[in-house]
Amino acid sequence: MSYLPYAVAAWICLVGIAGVATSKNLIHLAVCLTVTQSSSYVLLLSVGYVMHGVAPIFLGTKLGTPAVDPVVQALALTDIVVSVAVIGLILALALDAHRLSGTVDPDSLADISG
Amino acid sequence: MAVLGPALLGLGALFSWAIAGLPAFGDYRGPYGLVLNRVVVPLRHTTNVVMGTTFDVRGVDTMGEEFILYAAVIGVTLLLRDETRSRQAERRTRRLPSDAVRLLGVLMVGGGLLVGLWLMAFGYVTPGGGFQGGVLASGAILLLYVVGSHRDYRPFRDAHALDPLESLGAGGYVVVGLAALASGTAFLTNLFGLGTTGTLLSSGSIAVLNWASAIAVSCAMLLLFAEFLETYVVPLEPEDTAS
Amino acid sequence: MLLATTLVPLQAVAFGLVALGAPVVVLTRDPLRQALVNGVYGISLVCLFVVLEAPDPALSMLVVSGIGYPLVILAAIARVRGHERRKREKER
Amino acid sequence: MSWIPPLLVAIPLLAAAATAGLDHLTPEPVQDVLVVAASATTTALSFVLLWHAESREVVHWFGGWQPHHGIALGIDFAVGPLAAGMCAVIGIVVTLALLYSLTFLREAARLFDALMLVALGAMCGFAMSGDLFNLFVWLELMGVAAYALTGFQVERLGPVQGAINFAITNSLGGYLFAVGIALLYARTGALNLAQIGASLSHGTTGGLVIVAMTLLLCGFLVKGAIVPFHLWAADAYAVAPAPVCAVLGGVMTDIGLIGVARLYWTVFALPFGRDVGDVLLWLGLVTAVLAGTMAFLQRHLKRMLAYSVVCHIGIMLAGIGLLDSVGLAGAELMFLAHALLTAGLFFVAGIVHSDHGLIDELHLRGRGRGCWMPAFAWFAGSIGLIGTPYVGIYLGHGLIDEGATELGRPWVLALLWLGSALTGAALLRAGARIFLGWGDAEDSLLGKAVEEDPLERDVRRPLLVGTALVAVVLGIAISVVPGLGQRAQYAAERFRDTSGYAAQVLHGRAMPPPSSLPVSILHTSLESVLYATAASILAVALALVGLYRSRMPRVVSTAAERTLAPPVRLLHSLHSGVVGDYVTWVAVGTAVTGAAWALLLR
Repeated sequence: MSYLPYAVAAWICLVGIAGVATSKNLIHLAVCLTVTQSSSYVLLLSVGYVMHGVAPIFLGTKLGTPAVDPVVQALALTDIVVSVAVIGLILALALDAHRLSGTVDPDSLADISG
Repeated sequence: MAVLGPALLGLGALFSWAIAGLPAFGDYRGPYGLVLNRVVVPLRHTTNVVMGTTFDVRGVDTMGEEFILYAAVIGVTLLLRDETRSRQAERRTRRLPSDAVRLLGVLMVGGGLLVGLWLMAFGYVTPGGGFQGGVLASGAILLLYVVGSHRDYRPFRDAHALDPLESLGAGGYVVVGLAALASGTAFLTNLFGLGTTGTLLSSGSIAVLNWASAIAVSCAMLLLFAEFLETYVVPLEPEDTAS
Repeated sequence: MLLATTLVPLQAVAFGLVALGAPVVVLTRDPLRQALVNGVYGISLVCLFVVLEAPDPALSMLVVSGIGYPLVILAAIARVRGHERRKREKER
Repeated sequence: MSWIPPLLVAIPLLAAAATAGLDHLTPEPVQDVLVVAASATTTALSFVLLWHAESREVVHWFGGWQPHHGIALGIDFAVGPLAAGMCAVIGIVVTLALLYSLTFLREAARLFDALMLVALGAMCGFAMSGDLFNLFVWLELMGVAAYALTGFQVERLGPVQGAINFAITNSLGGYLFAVGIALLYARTGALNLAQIGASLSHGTTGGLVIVAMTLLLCGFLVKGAIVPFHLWAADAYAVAPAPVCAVLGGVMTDIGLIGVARLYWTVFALPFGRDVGDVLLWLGLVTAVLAGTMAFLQRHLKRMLAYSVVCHIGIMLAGIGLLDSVGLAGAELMFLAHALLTAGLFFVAGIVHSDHGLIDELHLRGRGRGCWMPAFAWFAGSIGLIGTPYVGIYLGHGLIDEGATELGRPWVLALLWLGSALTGAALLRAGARIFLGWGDAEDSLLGKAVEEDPLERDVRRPLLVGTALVAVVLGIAISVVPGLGQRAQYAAERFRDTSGYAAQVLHGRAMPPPSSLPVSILHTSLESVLYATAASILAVALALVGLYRSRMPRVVSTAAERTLAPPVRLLHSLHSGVVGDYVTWVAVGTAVTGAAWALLLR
């Protein structure tokens, strides 16, 4: 267990990159990009976890009880917002590309636009 | 590309080398998080340390985050402006769903809005906050469009009402920061009375910033959806889902 | 304590689900199906965040993968197909 | 004076919110004034900040969360002369670009202006931030703004496709950066750069830190368009509107290098030594030569300028990679000159494009006869970018030479000057073809013709020409501004003072104020003068060869054809425009760089 979480995060990252590199459809590619990014949340939350710790919300639980790291959770929140923003932009661009060229396949896009 | 495989293998090797150096899972030694867990509640009277971190200790990160969303919405509006123009002409008004569906939808809208507002309101006391609540609320409002007829959705489509509100949210965040600066303290210093821990009247500016971002996020998501959801009927039709 | 001891296997399961989910999402090439699979993957992430004692990220992952992603992705797919249908109609 | 740094971010962002929110509500002129005023104010404030940062580091802790016992709680902006100077240049270029676009882009102007202002705020924040994750936030913010600006002309496929490649590769770089943050945080439990550096300075480093450094620096190198992460740049800059190109190529690409330098000297300087720099130096050299060659092989004006940007970024990275004050100072001065000159050249390209509706060098042959002002701006800018003695980038380049010779690496000079000679040759060739009508009408080496997209605009030409001239003249003058060289060196000294920075940030111990700096033109070594002259001559010669290849004796020309054609075809084919390949190259580059550091540092 002690290193599994990090391995999972690394695995997700590699899988996502492979998906992005081999994708033949910009919508599919955008989703693969979010998968790649999800590795960073998993890694962040894993490194911030404290064994037997509670969530860092001290309503009821009294101060000083061992809790997990709040910082990584704050970072993960920002990261998630970033992913929404980026997927929105890429999908909008994909729609434009489709309107102009009738395809969402990056390869044939490159051929058309030269 | 033949080099992709080797490259990924190389990356994987690097990752595993790094993982070997990480502390074992569950044995986080801080100091950053541990210190915050100890000081944020007494100093800021917010029981949710994560929100205290997001909106106060690392508040400027969140300001950047709001503007990332803001810029993305502007960008999407910019990029889809031709789409929208070309589409004004041939917009099909869709047949209304059955009353049962609409009733269910209305109930869901109500529920969604309620939960969304609750998440916004209690964000700095219990889990939740401006972003989560904002997305949920915007989603709920969108249901109006799905269940209602096309007209219900119009006010959100032509965004003249939403743009200023979104800007108010995003700009408000900056203004709160500037207010602190103007009062001779550091940017985004927590100004207002901290109130009693664990109630809605706690945590000073955190509450204000939370609401600012709630407004910004709700409007941003609505605008984002509005840009994309021009005619969101097509996949519901059988011959498409079949293909 | 009891909670903590029961938590560890739960975490292992959650990590396993996520690790399995990612390649499935990537390998689902049809965007519409992928959108659905991605939703499931998002839910598995939510479960993971919950067992990692991170309710706030779990909530925002929930709303994002339940509302944010699906709406934009499905709308994008819908429009792409709309374009294609209109092209077909023009050809006829 | 610690109240200025947050304003450099707050003013542009607030103005962006105002201008986008008040769209439809306030009249156009008011909006234009608001936008330009906000940008100009930011610039002015950054000069004030520069004035104060000269004497002591200006540190601002957001929310008043001061560090306790060397543990940083909040986020800080720690501004030395270098960071403040960067903000000033960024402000100037963005202001000029906004003025330029007053008439150049009327359609959807409000959204355009808002995004430009967001980019300005993000870049200033990036230059000043002292917190690792905060750097990531500003990086993503400027990226999100830039992707949309690149795809601005949505009625053409080219811009959309360029924006797609730009967005995907840069987002991927950002995610690698995020993973790096998580690794470093797991190790040190800190996000403040000074604190991370302090906690890495004792104890063994090992693989974790090396890999984290690889991911973080490669994240920046993607933004900085360093070979092999550079492939997106040509696609994006070739298609974005001219003012956007000026901002992206002039300052936003170079920002990545500031990130590299900041991370190295705050975090990785203590645990690792020279070897980090050697890898950066080599990356820079390869980039300079390869991009210079690519620039020479372009016929699309903006694509040519894009490669010239990449080439000079490579030279700057080499300067940083020398890891000494002279090299870093050289990189700073090059950044100043290069930003302004590149902006000016992109402005001229935009003028030519809107005059003739053409952007292809060969199509434009002779079209520019008689429009002297743009011609002057173009040639002056090109010469400034070659670095003829005491013109444009010369001073910075000369300092980099000095650093290289001090370190006993004289061969670096030859490669760097070769790069800028190639770039200059390309620019001079294009100028001579367009504005003087010299040269052949066809050239097989330059690849296939660009399909033109005329932009029908009623531009206020004097304004465009004026901004272009201002940018170029400022850029040309950089090398002869009295005292600038010494101040750049002092700024570099301060920037490299890791322990001083940490003491200032974490414990509030101010650095000793500088002894008064001389106000005189810095003189460079004789060999830089020789190299620079040689480079200029070589550039002119190559330009003439490019123009009149057909008139060379047949034997020579055919031999040259036969030898050059295959590598040229290879180069063209590598820059395929397929985003999958670009992503693959990002992965390859990261893996290779990481492997190199792994071998050198462990």
